[in-house]
Amino acid sequence: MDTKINNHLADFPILNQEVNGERLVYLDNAATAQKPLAVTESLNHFYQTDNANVHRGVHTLAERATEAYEEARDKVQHFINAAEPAEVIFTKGTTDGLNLIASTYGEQNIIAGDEIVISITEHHSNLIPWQQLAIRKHATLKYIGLTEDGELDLVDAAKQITNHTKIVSVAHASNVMGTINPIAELAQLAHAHGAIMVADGAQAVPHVAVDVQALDVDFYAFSGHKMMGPTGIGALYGKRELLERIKPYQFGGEMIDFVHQQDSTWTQLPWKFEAGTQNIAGAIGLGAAVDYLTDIGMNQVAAHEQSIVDYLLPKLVADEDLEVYGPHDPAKHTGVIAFNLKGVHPHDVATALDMEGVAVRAGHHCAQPLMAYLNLVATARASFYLYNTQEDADALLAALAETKEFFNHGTGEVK
Amino acid sequence: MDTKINNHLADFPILNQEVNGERLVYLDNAATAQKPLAVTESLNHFYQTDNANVHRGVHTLAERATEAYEEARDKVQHFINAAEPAEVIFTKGTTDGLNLIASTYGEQNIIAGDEIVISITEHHSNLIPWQQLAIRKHATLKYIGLTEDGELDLVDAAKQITNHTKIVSVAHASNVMGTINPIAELAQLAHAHGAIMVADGAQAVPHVAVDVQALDVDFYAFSGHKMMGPTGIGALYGKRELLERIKPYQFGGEMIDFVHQQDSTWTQLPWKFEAGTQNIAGAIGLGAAVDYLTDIGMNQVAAHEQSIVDYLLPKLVADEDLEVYGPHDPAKHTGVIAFNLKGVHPHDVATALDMEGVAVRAGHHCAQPLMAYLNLVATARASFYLYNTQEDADALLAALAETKEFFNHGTGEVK
Amino acid sequence: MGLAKLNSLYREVILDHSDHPHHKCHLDDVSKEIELKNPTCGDVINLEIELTDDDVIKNIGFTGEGCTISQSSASMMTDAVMGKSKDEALKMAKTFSDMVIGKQHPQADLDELEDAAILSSIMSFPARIKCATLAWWALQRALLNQTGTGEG
Amino acid sequence: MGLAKLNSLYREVILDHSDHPHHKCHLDDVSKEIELKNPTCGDVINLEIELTDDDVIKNIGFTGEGCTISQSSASMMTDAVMGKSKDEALKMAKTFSDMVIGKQHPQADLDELEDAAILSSIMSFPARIKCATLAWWALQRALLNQTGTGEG
Ligand SMILES: Cc1ncc(COP(=O)(O)O)c(C=O)c1O
Ligand SMILES: Cc1ncc(COP(=O)(O)O)c(C=O)c1O
Repeated sequence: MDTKINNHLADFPILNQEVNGERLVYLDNAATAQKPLAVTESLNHFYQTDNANVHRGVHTLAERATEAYEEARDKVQHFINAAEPAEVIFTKGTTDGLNLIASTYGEQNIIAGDEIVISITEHHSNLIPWQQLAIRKHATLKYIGLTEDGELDLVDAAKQITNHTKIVSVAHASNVMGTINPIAELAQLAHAHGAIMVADGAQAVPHVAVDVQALDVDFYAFSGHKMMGPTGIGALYGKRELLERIKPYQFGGEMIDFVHQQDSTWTQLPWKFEAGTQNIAGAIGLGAAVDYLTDIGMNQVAAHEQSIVDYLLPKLVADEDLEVYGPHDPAKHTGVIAFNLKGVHPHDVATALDMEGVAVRAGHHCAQPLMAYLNLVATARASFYLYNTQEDADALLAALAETKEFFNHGTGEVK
Repeated sequence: MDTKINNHLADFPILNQEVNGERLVYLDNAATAQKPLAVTESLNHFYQTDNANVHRGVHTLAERATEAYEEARDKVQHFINAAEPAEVIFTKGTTDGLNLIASTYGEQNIIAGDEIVISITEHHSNLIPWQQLAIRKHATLKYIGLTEDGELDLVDAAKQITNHTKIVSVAHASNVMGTINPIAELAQLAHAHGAIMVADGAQAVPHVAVDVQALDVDFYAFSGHKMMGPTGIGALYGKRELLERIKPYQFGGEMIDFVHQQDSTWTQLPWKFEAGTQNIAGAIGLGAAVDYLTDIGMNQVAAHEQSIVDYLLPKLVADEDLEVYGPHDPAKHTGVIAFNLKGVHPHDVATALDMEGVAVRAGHHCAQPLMAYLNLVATARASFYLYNTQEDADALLAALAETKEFFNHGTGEVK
Repeated sequence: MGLAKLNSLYREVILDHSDHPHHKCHLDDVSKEIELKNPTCGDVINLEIELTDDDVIKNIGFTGEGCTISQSSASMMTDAVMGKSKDEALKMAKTFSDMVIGKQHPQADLDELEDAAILSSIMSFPARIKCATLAWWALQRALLNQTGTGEG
Repeated sequence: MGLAKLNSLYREVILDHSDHPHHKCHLDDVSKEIELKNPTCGDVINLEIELTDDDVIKNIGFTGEGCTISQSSASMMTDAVMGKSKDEALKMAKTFSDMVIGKQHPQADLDELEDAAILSSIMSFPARIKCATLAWWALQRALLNQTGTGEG
């Protein structure tokens, strides 16, 4: 474990608590991340010194709030290397961003007979918007499958993506399989067939350096709360040329130029897509999270998580009582590890681990079609972030051993 | 001024600052309200002790977060007297809520030839969603006009609302005219003609006791940030029977029961309308704001604001250099006061007041059709809340006098 | 050691029911039948009920898969309602639903639930309450001729 | 007294231009014309330009309404660009846009702007920058044959 990262533990007071009498070991980061003091302090600072509504105000607080809000946009722009701030739209989160694209670009461009291609690993948020769009438009929703290894099957992708394909939308990182998907290759495939490439970056932006221009994606959505920002904020990247062409998603204050009784005109990017009062403090908090991550360095963050995976994954894979999903090669695996303890339902596993202070998730992880594809009902999932340590991995291993003991070999009172 | 309210000033550290060397007098509450410490502390508490994603989690933090989130919903339910928590949907704000209704109920129910009736005072957020819906559906958007006094004209309303009318949507309180609209009467009119009644509560919920069942509205939208809650959170009330009937607005995690590759089913209310990770901390902060307001009592809040209006409005009306919009009778006027200083552009007025520490808004207040109707380009607007005092009103009067002096009678160097 | 606390939830009788569930079978004569899924965790229960002419539960069986809690709850439920009238069974379902969220009931009502009463311990594990209620929900909906929905 | 600070923005020359704007008129011969609105505040400017055959601004006039800053800026702009070539005028518009957001320019460029250079004081009033730039935007868009949009 590198000391630089461990020095950051003090920034997360929430981790310094006991649950059920045990040290909290928070391994549910794929669901949401904890927030460093820098983020909560940025919220406090905003609310206690600058709070005002943005853009239309002439007074000092409004000017300060506007500046802070637009500065947050610039930070996000640089973090994902968008060409300009106007290509960054603040949203409520990944789900909001993906729905925005499906309801605007999708609604305007998909016609009967068109194909939309996603992967079988998609989170419901990058699945149902396309599925419902396909139903509305009598288009076809197609799925890219997986290799034996649990990785996205590029050979299948090349089959599924055809000249009828208008939209390809795939997660940059899977929230179940622990894989990073080859978005740049998919984008090339999509573009070669005249389709646009959308990426769901919910599980990628918090953990690896993302460069939307290098990936050559047309749209890219992600959430603030998974990257240590506040809840209720996220961002949607879109290429200017596409954003210019699509119609607004919501209508209201701030997104207009002129409103007449029977018609209106829309203002310029990015505000055309930001109707009504936005999550101003949330955006500023997201900016603080970006600063925090940038300060550490995304390569450092990724390396730290990799070091935990390198340590933990082989131990989990070696345990015959465990089924571990996704690639078994640590080099191909992110800090999201789905598994099952044979003979014990994942909900029981999660409850047992919680008794040991270890917080993991159990369920279908909003990926029911993937569960069906893998012939599973549910799995447990441990997911790591920069504040997790090797001790946390050890705590998981120890708690799993106890859980096995409890359910399989008796508790002193059963079986 | 009642001391109970003034005792609360200490809860708003932001007000204890100087801008441009003068005491900050924040009179831009119709744009957004300041947050008491109880609200920022509830955010800090959540992020530093309970932060987790809600609903699907088995572990302790997830349980605590879920409980806090749903408790916030209960608080909002009681605050507006909804029949049950399932009728309260968390949104990003008023604009989000109104767009939701227009895009679901509106999209499903409006057909060519139908009428949608709004008022000429509507904020763009309660105007453009209906206008664009009408354009899409070849329906007719009709406007209820004002009386001489600046109040909503109920006689005209009775003319505009006909048997072709399917939706009536009007602000409960105007963000320009300083009027409370007769929503219960309009709802009766609407229902008598088989239309539904939607109310935009953005300017009402923060300032007066609202009872959605007594008003008999079908939908009611409002924002957290204008009632001292965080940004990025709001609520939409809907009658269960209607909410059951309408399709989801966004698709993604949490709002489903079963997802298959080619189709999905939706979960029950209210979660059917809450796709993806919501603004969890925002909802909890809104709950804290509700507690804060409930603690003081909405009647007390309204009475306090009324006392300021009673004091200030006659003085403004009496000033021949000022044009004051909306009713001149203080009993009919809320704490939102739009005015112009004759011969000086409102932007210049706002800049001048800001130099005196007095924060007001200047512009069209997201109500361009109202401006056109009143034959105005823009106005200044002072808006009061529970932490404002008579001293603040005096500060506005003094700063206005100075502004007049500066622009009209020379500054020592001009004219 | 944290797991000791698990004993408060996973009592012997609960683990026993889940390891050796009672009435986990299909019936020959089925008057009421329902499939109910808990969308949160994917658990599914198929419930079959044979009623007499005067609406007494003559036989009951369940199939499906799920966690320890949902399996043992289904097992205990079938034990408890066997031979009860429809109205009695509905009342028991109500008692159970109330019990697990901490609402008070007369001891006599709880006694009716037999082994199932032990699941009152689920109260301390709010995230698991749905696992415990799935079978009782299925019973209620089947008896009232409602269809299966996601709500487990 | 806070208003004293207003003198840093509303200098004599600015108030003078807004009270007695120069070139606030319609032209007989119009080569380029544009109507531009600032949607934020509702200000509107109509700009008419008469160009010679070799693209020199022979005459220029504006009408419309707005705040002190936008009116005086328009007045000062028309003064400054009268008699300038199209390219010179476009360069001045660029200088002005840069100046008000604090970007450095050689003194010679600023001198070109004449009275308009005084509006560099607008930098301290970020919310008013749009008021100052509206006229220069209109000039630029008109000379480049762009249509009026909301961006003021
Ligand atoms: C009457 C009215 N309706 C709607 C809104 C829009 O609210 P929000 O910007 O919070 O969505 C506002 C606030 O500006 C308002 O005053
Ligand atoms: C891969 C993936 N996509 C989308 C989402 C949805 O993100 P949010 O709930 O923040 O909208 C998630 C988070 O659960 C995710 O893991």
